[in-house]
Amino acid sequence: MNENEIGEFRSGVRAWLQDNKPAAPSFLLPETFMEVGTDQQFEFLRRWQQKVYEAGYLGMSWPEAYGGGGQPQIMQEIVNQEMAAQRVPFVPNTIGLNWAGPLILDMGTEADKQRYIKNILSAEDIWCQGFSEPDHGSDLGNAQVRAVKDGDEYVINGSKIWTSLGSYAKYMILIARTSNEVPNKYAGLSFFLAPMTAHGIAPTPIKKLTGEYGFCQTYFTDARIPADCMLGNEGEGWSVAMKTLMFERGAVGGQAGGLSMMDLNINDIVELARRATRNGRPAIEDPLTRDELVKLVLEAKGNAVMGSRARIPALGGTYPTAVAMSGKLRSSELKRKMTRFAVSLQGANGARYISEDALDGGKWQRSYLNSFSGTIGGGTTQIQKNILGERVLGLPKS
Amino acid sequence: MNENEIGEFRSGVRAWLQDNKPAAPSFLLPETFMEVGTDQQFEFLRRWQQKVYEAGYLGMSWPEAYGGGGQPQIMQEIVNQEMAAQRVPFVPNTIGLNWAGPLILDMGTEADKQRYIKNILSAEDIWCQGFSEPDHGSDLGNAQVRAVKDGDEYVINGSKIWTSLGSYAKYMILIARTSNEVPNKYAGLSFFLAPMTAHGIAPTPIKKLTGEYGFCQTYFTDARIPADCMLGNEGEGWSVAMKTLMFERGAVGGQAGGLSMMDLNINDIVELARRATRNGRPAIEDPLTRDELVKLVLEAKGNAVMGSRARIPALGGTYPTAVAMSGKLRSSELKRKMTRFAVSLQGANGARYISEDALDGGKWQRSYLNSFSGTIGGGTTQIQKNILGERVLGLPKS
Amino acid sequence: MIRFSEEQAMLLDTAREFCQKQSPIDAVRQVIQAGQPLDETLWQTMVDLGWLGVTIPEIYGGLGLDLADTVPIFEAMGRQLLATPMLASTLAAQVLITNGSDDQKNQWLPKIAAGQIATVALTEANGSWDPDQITTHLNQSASGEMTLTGGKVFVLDAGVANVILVSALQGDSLRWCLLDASELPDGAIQREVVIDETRRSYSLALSDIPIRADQVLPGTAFKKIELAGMLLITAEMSGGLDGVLAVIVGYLNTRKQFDRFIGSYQAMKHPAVDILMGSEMTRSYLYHAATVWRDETDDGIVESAVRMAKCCASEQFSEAGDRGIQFHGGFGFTYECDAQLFLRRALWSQYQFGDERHQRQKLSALLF
Amino acid sequence: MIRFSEEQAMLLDTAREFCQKQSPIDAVRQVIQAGQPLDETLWQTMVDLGWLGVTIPEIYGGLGLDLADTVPIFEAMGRQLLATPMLASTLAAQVLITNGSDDQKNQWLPKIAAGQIATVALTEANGSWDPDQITTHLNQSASGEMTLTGGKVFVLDAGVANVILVSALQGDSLRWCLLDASELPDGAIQREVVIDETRRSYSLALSDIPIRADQVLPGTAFKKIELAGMLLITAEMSGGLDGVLAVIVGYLNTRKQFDRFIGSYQAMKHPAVDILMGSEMTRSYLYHAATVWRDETDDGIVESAVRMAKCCASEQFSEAGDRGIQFHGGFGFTYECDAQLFLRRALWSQYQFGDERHQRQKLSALLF
Repeated sequence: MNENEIGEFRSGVRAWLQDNKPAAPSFLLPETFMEVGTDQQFEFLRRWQQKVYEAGYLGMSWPEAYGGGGQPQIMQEIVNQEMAAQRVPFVPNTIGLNWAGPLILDMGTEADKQRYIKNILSAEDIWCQGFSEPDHGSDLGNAQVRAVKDGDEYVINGSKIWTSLGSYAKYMILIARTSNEVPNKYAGLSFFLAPMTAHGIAPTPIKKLTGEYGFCQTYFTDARIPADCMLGNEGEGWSVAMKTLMFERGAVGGQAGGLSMMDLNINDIVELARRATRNGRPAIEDPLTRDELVKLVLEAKGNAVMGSRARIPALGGTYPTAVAMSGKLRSSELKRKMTRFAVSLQGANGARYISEDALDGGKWQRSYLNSFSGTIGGGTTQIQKNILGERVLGLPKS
Repeated sequence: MNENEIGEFRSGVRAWLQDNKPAAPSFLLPETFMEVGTDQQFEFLRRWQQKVYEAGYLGMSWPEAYGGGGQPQIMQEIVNQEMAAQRVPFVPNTIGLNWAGPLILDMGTEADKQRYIKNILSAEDIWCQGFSEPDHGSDLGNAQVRAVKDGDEYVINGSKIWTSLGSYAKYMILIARTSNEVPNKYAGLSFFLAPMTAHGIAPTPIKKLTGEYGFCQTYFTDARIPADCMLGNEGEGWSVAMKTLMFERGAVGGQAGGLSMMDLNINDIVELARRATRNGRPAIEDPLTRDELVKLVLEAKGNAVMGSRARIPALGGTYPTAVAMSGKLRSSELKRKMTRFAVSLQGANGARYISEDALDGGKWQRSYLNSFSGTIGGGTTQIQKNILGERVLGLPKS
Repeated sequence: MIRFSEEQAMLLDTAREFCQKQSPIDAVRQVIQAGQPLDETLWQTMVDLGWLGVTIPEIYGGLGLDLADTVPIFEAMGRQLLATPMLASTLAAQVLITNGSDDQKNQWLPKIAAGQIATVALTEANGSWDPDQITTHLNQSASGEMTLTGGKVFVLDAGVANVILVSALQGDSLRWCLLDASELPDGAIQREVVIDETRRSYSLALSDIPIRADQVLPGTAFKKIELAGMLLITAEMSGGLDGVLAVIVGYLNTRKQFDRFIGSYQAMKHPAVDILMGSEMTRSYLYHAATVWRDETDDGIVESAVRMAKCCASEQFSEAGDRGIQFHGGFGFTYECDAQLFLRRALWSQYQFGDERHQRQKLSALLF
Repeated sequence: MIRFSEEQAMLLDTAREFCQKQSPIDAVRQVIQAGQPLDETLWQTMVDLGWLGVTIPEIYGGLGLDLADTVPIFEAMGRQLLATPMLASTLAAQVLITNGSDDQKNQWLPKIAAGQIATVALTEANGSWDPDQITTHLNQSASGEMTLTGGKVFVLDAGVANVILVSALQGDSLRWCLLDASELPDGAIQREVVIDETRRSYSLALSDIPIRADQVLPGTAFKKIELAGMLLITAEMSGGLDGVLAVIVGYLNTRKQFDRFIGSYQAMKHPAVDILMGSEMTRSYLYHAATVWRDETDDGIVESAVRMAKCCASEQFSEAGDRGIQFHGGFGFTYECDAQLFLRRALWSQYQFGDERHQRQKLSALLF
């Protein structure tokens, strides 16, 4: 596409979004797919995804044969940019669009592609992820859910935790242990595209500290799934999962596009500081609040410039992996600080919670409580610091 | 003494101090006996101690027979209070006055008392302390300096570190290992009143990060000291040392009195904030500096009220030892923060160092660097936190 | 200097025992789930203990002690997350004691001591409780009839209160208006959603409410009431800090990771010590403020002491709650983890009568 | 956005190699002990490398690059604690380049590129360098003769400088006065004691110094020079942070306590990671500021970027130096421990052109 075509396309997208962006509902929307806690929220977001897909703005670079757009990737990127700029809601089938879909397109059979891809895009089939387990946190290699082959089925037992959208999902990407008779724990794992409808699979919602639901613990009790649900061969589960994680990080590309969360950036906080009042006066006029705001801007801007510098190999410095490996730590801690500060900007009204009376419906209080999913999930901040100390600075293990 | 007598005595002390307090010298005085780094500083302080002693204001409650005043302890306390209030210099023979002296009075022989006590008071004989060793930090029980009996002498080998006033001292209170053939490491230790004049004892000044001297490493090379220097019996060194440490903490009483350091309190910092300028304007007028000052006042005041509450058993709470056991941690970290902040109050002039051009002669910069002796010596802040976590909160060992 | 009276020591022991028994953490969760505006049985027990009358003069049926003497009770309640109308009633009684006429005292103080519920309405929708930011006005018509118009938020336990003391401006002068709850129009009192689920908080819509002269009190004690609120909430927070620390220490001593108790890791142990220090300091500031409240006549010194305590408590309790969630890992992210109860309590308390930044700003002017 | 030119990349490599070779830590200590105002051999080598002419236009014998292109050189020097008059000369050259007349440039820039030492005198005894706080005045007598009176402090390398550019007020207008050092009276220049022992800092007493018209420059570039100073000192600090982190990591990996390397304790490991993050952020802000300096025309954006970098560096470097001492335990308290060299450097740098509080205050006005 040339500059003109791009510009024209962008204008079209922008106009469509302006016309079709859904009005803010009467209830508070979740900010990520992990936070979808009510049918009302889910249906709202599913309808939005359908609408976006029907307009041709999702899976634009995926093959037409399976329901994609067959267009250049850059068009999807433009759509994503415009969606972010206009802060439209996210599309909820995140696991399908960003993890399962790219994986199936990459290594699924023709039948898999025919069966799954279009319905991922249209949000007809919601997908969830079964990686973490209650007793092993994020230690994926140590997964203990068992899958025992019995004829042309696998029998699954055990439980997975933090299954987002578990109650709505039709399929799960599942890591399970198919063998213990192998040289190392990784070789015993296999990867499945498991139907959640199978008898014996029970996703049970977990109530979060926010008071909402949004995750499940999924119990498997002699659940039987067809053997051809397996993706890759038996024992290849670890490497398939690693590929999935690469898709998650966007390192490989191939995602269907669309937003997967409502971005929170420092400008939102600055803007909030102008709107919110502390003891009756605009928060931003209080010198000490202002200074806290400056500190947060410095941290946010600092993260941004770190990302920018990391893209210049000549400026790698003594610890060239430091920036990339600390990204999750820095962004999750910043989010916790920003949302916590956002509550403080409201003075006495900071004590409110999700309700009409609260500023922005109580979004900030909820965001602060939800922010711990970032500082805890995927390896806590404390574990991240161990990893950085050991793998980047070369310090001995704790 | 009745109220009137006390009042009269206090007035007399106050008047004497006003008349006799030495004028500030042209050089910067040290703030504790551990910081005495030059002959000039030492002589100035020794003369001050002599003067105080000759006026009858030191060792007031020690027996007259050995050079003390034979007076009630309360008189010494009044003197100490007035000295602190008028911020007169400290008396440098701290180890003699607060550790060795009380110990000798408590368990020394008549000959010991005759020989040592008066000269401790008059600063004729300076004392130092030989507890810490280079490789064992403050782990006193693990002391490795050897004392082997040979006739009526002990032969000492090894080295001690952080010997304050080592180059000026005539005597050292010394912990050394007299036996390895004992059931536990503590039983192998003995306690000596060692003459520093013995051949083979070489105190070597250590240059501190401040650029000054003020500590020695003391080397013992086949140094022979008379066997009757031992205080207590062979193998009782640990318990004698523990008694010494109790004197240090003032738990037992019996110290000769006088100041052992120039106290730094938060009011000094507030006062400095009024005098010092940042970029040409009084530091205290800058809102952010003011707020930092408020934070420090809160921490200092918080330490004070903690001490006050700890004296009320009914308010002990869930962790009744927490306040007492954290005193060193809190006060040393506060001192580090206060002195560091004091430097920042001076803006560009914060970059100066000991010299006439610097505010207060560069005292604050030097104090900040010296403050690490508190956060490192006697168990670092990090070790203190381990101890508090394990002994107060009951957490498992690290 | 901290002084601790025998009355306080006695109250501390009784209150600790009572609250531990009445409000184990399961009971707190049950209370939240039940959603009742008042646990009447519990309330009657507290009334029977005489707690509602501690600060009420003896001639009105109370014990005639100082407000500072109730600090141990509030601390014990805070330790167990026990939220009852005692905070509201005690503050309202203070208003009557300091600004009420003899008639008003006669009419209400004995009832409050006997368990009728009273509350104060200070904060306005913009989050301010400062007299110079108030938009609730006591208006007088040409014929001399008075009406009260405006609105209040964060009125504790208004849903079960018999009497509500509302701060309002009459011209430039601050007044308290004493409203009999039964005379308010339907719908004037609405439950609010606050982050601390143990609290019963209400908004109050005031539209031309007729006010008789005998319902008006001078507002001269306003600052004293503001400080009293800070003192009592700080007492609750001090207890809460002790409570959340117990939750944290309990977890660090039982949960294992990589075959070690997580409390053995310095990344947990040292912050736990920091929380301990924060808790010890808060408690010390609290009893210092209580001492000064009772013994000191210089208003500036009292204000400083109370603000320091509120400042310290706000910062330390909210930080302890935050760390409490984090240190529980995945479990900390669930509603089931008790740390969230304390974090929510901490956040509510932090923003009542000003958080640590607010207090530091005020202290800056008071200190130098 | 950060852009990094090939010139910068080349300079970075050369400078790192040069500084590592010229200034191992032992050499730094020798320089301190020797107390010489200048290491002439080293200086000549740097001149030969062309470093003094990097920013000087080609027509005056330099390379004509942007000031931002010298950032890698200053970073490399900071890494090795190499203090030479290059900072002073580079800043002085900037004054001449931006405010000098053709004659003044012709006279001095080629000499500076060739190694004659120049410096700037900005700060006054009260610690201010702000034009509105300056008390050094350029006075004009009735007969039109001009004299300069006042005093400056923290004038780097004045003891070996050939030319000194002094900021002064003529009436209300800011000027630079160009002083030939050889024409100053004896004793006008006095060495100062500063906490960073690698620095050669001087005071300048100015009492009725006669000034010719051709010694006066307009002071319009003052803010640009202030920011240039911040940028170059930030570059040194960024290098210094890398240096002190290396000292810390080295110790944590070799020192044992209770039979474990102390780096295995989270109380050491996690703060070391914090220092790493501070170092990475400082370096990123530095090159961001350098990019903006070169590419951006909006003065406000340039000022923000430079102040952010100086703010971050001041806070992180001084904290890293402080922790560096602490983590060395008893050894950290000795002069022998290299951490003190970095802490002293950090303190000096922190207070030049404003510490983090100063910068945050300025940024507050720039950002919102």
